[in-house]
Amino acid sequence: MKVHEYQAKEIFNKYDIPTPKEKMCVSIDEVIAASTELGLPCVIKAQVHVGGRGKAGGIKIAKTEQEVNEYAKQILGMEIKGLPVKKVLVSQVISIASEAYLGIINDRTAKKTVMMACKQGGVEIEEVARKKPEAIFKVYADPLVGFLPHKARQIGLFLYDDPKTAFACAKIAEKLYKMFIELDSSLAEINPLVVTDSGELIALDAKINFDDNGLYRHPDIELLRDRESEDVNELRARESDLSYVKLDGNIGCVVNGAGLAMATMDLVKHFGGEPANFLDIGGSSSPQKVQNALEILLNDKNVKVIFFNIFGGITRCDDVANGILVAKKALNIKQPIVTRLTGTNEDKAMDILKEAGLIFAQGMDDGAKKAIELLK
Amino acid sequence: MKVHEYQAKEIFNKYDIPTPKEKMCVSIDEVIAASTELGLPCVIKAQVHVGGRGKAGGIKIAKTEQEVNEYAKQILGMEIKGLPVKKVLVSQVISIASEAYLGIINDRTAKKTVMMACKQGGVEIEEVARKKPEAIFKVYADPLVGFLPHKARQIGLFLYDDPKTAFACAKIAEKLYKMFIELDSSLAEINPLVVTDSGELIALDAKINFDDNGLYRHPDIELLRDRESEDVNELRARESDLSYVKLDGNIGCVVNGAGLAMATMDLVKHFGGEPANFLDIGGSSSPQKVQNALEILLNDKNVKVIFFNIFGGITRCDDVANGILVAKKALNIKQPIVTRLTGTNEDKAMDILKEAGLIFAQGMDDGAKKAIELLK
Amino acid sequence: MSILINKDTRLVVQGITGRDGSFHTGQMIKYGTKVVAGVTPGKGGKEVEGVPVFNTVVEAVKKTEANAAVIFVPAKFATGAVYEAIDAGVKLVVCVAEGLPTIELVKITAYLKGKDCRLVGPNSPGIVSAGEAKVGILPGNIFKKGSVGVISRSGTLTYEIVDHITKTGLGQSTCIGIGGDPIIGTKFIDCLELFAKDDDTEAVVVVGEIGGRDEQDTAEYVKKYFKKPVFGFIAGKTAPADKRMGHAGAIISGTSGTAAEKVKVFEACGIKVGETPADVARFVKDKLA
Amino acid sequence: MSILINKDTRLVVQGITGRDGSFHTGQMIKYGTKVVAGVTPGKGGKEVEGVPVFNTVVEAVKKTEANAAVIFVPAKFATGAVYEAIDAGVKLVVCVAEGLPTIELVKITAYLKGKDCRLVGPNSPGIVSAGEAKVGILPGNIFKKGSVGVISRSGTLTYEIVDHITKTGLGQSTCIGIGGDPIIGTKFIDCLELFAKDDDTEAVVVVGEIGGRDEQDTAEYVKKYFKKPVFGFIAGKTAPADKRMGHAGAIISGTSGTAAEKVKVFEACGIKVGETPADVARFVKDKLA
Repeated sequence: MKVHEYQAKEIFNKYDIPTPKEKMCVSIDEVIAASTELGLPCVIKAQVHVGGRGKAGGIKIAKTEQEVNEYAKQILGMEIKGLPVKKVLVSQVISIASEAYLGIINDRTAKKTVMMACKQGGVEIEEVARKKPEAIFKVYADPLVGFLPHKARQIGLFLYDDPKTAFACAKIAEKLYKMFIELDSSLAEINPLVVTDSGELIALDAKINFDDNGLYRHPDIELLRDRESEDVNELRARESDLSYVKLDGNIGCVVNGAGLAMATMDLVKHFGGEPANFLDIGGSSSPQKVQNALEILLNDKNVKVIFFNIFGGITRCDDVANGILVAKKALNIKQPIVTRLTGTNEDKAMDILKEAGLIFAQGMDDGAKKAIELLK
Repeated sequence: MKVHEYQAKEIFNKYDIPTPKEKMCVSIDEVIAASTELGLPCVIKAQVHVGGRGKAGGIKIAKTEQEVNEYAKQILGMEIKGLPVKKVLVSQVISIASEAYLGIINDRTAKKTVMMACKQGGVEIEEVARKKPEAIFKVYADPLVGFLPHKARQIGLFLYDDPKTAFACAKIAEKLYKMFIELDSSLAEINPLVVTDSGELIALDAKINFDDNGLYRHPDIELLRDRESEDVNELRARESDLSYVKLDGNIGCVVNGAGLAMATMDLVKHFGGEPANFLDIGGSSSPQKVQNALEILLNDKNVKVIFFNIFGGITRCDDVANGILVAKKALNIKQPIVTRLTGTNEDKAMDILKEAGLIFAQGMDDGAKKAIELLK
Repeated sequence: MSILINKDTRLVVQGITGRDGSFHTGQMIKYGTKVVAGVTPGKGGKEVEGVPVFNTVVEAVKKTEANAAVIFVPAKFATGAVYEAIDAGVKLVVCVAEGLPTIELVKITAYLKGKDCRLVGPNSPGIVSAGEAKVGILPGNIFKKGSVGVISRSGTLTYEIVDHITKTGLGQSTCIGIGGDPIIGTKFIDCLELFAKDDDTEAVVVVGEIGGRDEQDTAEYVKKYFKKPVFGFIAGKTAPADKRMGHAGAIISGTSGTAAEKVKVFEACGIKVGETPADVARFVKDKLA
Repeated sequence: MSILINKDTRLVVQGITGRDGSFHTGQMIKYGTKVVAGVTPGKGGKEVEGVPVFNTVVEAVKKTEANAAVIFVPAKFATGAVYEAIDAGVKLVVCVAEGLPTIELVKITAYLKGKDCRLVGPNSPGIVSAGEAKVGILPGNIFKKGSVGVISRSGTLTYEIVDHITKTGLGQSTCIGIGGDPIIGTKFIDCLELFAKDDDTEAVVVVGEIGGRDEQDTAEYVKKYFKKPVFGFIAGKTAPADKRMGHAGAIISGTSGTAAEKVKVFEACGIKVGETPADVARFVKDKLA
């Protein structure tokens, strides 16, 4: 789960990590008031859950009242990669002496929590990791003892020659780790971490993502979810215990299991079609779940054909078949449905569906091909 | 550091471990008011930092108002092992179906935190450990993962056959561990842990001691110290960074180092004398520290001879000598002083002391013997 | 032969009285697995599918000499169940349960260090040693005793590929669903090390997906150390960046972890990658025929 | 020969710029110890007694090949200093610092498991291998190269006994102050295991005190496994129950941990116990003469 920059900064502040003076605003009037309070020049930053907002014109420095007005109007209401900007963060301008990167994740390969530091700030860390890995200093934490002070000092001394700044940075690194662990974070990042002209360390930008599997322990974090800024169908899917990601094609895919769902999309593409989505209906699917899945799928007006690819294990094919029957009627589905149902209770499923006017496939290759054929 | 039962129970309650309804009282009037509120019969328990208060008459059950009055008067103001009772705990009477023991310490041998359970409650656990070790069920915690739920369940199932009670006990065991760790406890004990007639688990008595080395992390715990109920000299010693324990003899011992201080007491005894105290002036001793030590020592009116046994390492003998000189004058010390000073700067010390009218010893055997001789 | 589990595996099912636990206990017994005990705290003394239920895994192990555990408990209790199995001394823990916070896997990994115990999963569909035993939820009927080892981060995609292999006339030695979480107990390479020593396994199919760089590490390992033929499949070629595709581990961050990169490294290390599940089965068949 | 430290020990002093750290650095160098580095965060680049100071132990070890560390830092930072030394890869950490919370020792113990590193202390006066090297605060002048090993929970009491031994004309191989805390890194038995293999050590003196049951365990170990003569001293015969006698570990709880019981077990296991420090030295002299 992602939260906005302004929310991340509130969390960072709770952990005593310094950030610039800022105000989150939802209207032009609020932006003007904030800029008056914080003083000019000020920075206006779009709050959206996608990267690259700077390039998209979502970050502007306003030097005059007029510019404040102008940029606020521009940014509030713009769309970045399809997501409307409903909130902006107005921030004091910091005079920067140097910029660095400080971030923390759980390393999948080492199976440990790792803190990463880089002397360049504002970089895309994955990009650096790929092109110039030696520029990243990594320190692993041990879960028994946490992120020890001497490791934090090593981070600080890597980034800064001056011991005072280095140890101030070490304190921030310790707090960042504490926050990361206590909140079941999956990524916490200060990018850039800046030294101001007056020698203070400050998190100019702050990012924190949360491990979805850990959210049940943090109901307060769950409350931060900005439902308005999420794709409505992905939101509904999650609420129905489904996993859905929209794509740009026209063949709607309904699959049980994430790996098979991906493979199904790939197969559609392989045979020349365009998948409209990733949709995993999960393990033990009830007819109701199938119906919810179809409802979400059909909110995408691009979907011209529906392709069911079910390999029954825990999932019972007859449950899926019943779901299709009910949904087809209830939702008045006009699009052709190609079904490939194999595994647990596949015979029962065929009995249920034989009069339903569906197209049956033998195997997923056949199903994908038939779905593509129907579009011609 | 020890706290009173009523303080321990407040801490237990913070960790959601159930205790009986109780009131701490410092006067007879308060006891009467408390007994009215809690109902009769009620238990009146002396709050002192020594064991065996039951045997000493410090715990009484009052069945009538008259008895409340009578027992309150009796217990408030009595002395138990030399300590005056200034506080009592008035408690509702619990109808007990069964009693058990639950305790937790850091095991010195295993170097791990260990939870101990025993089906008999109200026992002296060290006594059971010695006489019937198989009656104690021990479960070790791992510091990486804490006291895991399944270990807590094992404890519960050892104590109780009924799963409901067993798992309620497991919850208490988990809380007890959490409290123990978070507060740097050195002993946390529920003795007895009782099942009431209505099937509830309740900590009838609660005890928690704290690791002195951990107190710096818990200023709130330090505030619980009942200075009134501590020996005034031990208290003053601690404040002067000295370590003092009063004994019943008449030879006052001033030593650097805990082991040597004990060995000095033992030696005095070995040669037929009676040590008046344990007193460790510690490593780097200043003249002031020596003076503080002598002040504390002389508050004990039994002290007839003073025996300095110093093996200088970090401790400089000349520092000690200067302290003796100043103190002798300032405190107008009449008692003879036997000094054995060896090690760092012993020659300088001898120069300082040669005119001071002290008795010099060659080695600690000689010193102890001379001190004893002076009493004859 | 086979790896990880066989006819002698003595299984304890944690969460045996739950809906999934009891159903799959029946399925595992049907496949021939020696399910010797079940555990649900508070349900000790009962029976499920003829299997005795205990309150603790320690007790179950003591009474039945179970040497492997499979976990079917809700996410909230799954971490605790893993530790309980480890502490009880079983040699293999298969965690079918999903939804464990990643940081708990960091801790479990540290806890396992130096202990003679292997964790498979979490979020694992289980393991099947064809004709010997099955632990978990994989459907038994698609397997056939044979010489192909299968390792997969996925569930149903594994069925698909296994099914294709079986339909070519080949069979499987052992198939392991290692789980789709970012941090898992047993990785591709761990399984390959075991397959290397298993005489019955003549070829291995590695079913990967987007996210992380396990496939890359695996490919390099295969190139350096693994002597038997390996075939690959990578799911998620059409997956967009920065979106979690169901599995917690299936997410492309930045430029790393894409299917394209994984396929490239597989091919560079001599692992032939199938475009479709059917392809993979055909490649194996061609090689072993 | 000797145990734990010798002429080749390359020592880093943590907290070298502090009052105690700098003073004892001088003393250790004077004794002949190879003090190769000091560490105080933020003081990197300075020198103390001619020894270069670094900001981190890792850096100190990298630059000077130090293989042992001694810790002179305030209690609040001592736990962190221990971990820093362990992580830097030294083989021996002598923690002279005192006041570490007991639970931190539980954690440190777990952390050391499986690592090639030994902790002595906390609250240790240090180690002297007579004529070779000294690490810590023991006064060097009382030692003489010889064949008696000394292990003690105490500080100054150790000096007293060592002094007596030296005055009999004998000398010491290595003397270890293991520290007076309830949980310590290296115990009597650990030292005995090393003395067993040290040809230069002909007899060992064990200086115990009230509290815990390490002396009892040690006595049983000596009886079963240790071939060289062992002599004992137990401090605290006159100590009252339930009172902490200075050392955090020196407290008699209930009936266990009394000096009387320890003396009894020592004697029962063939360890002759001196009534006075002078006695112990005499016993050793009589045996080795």
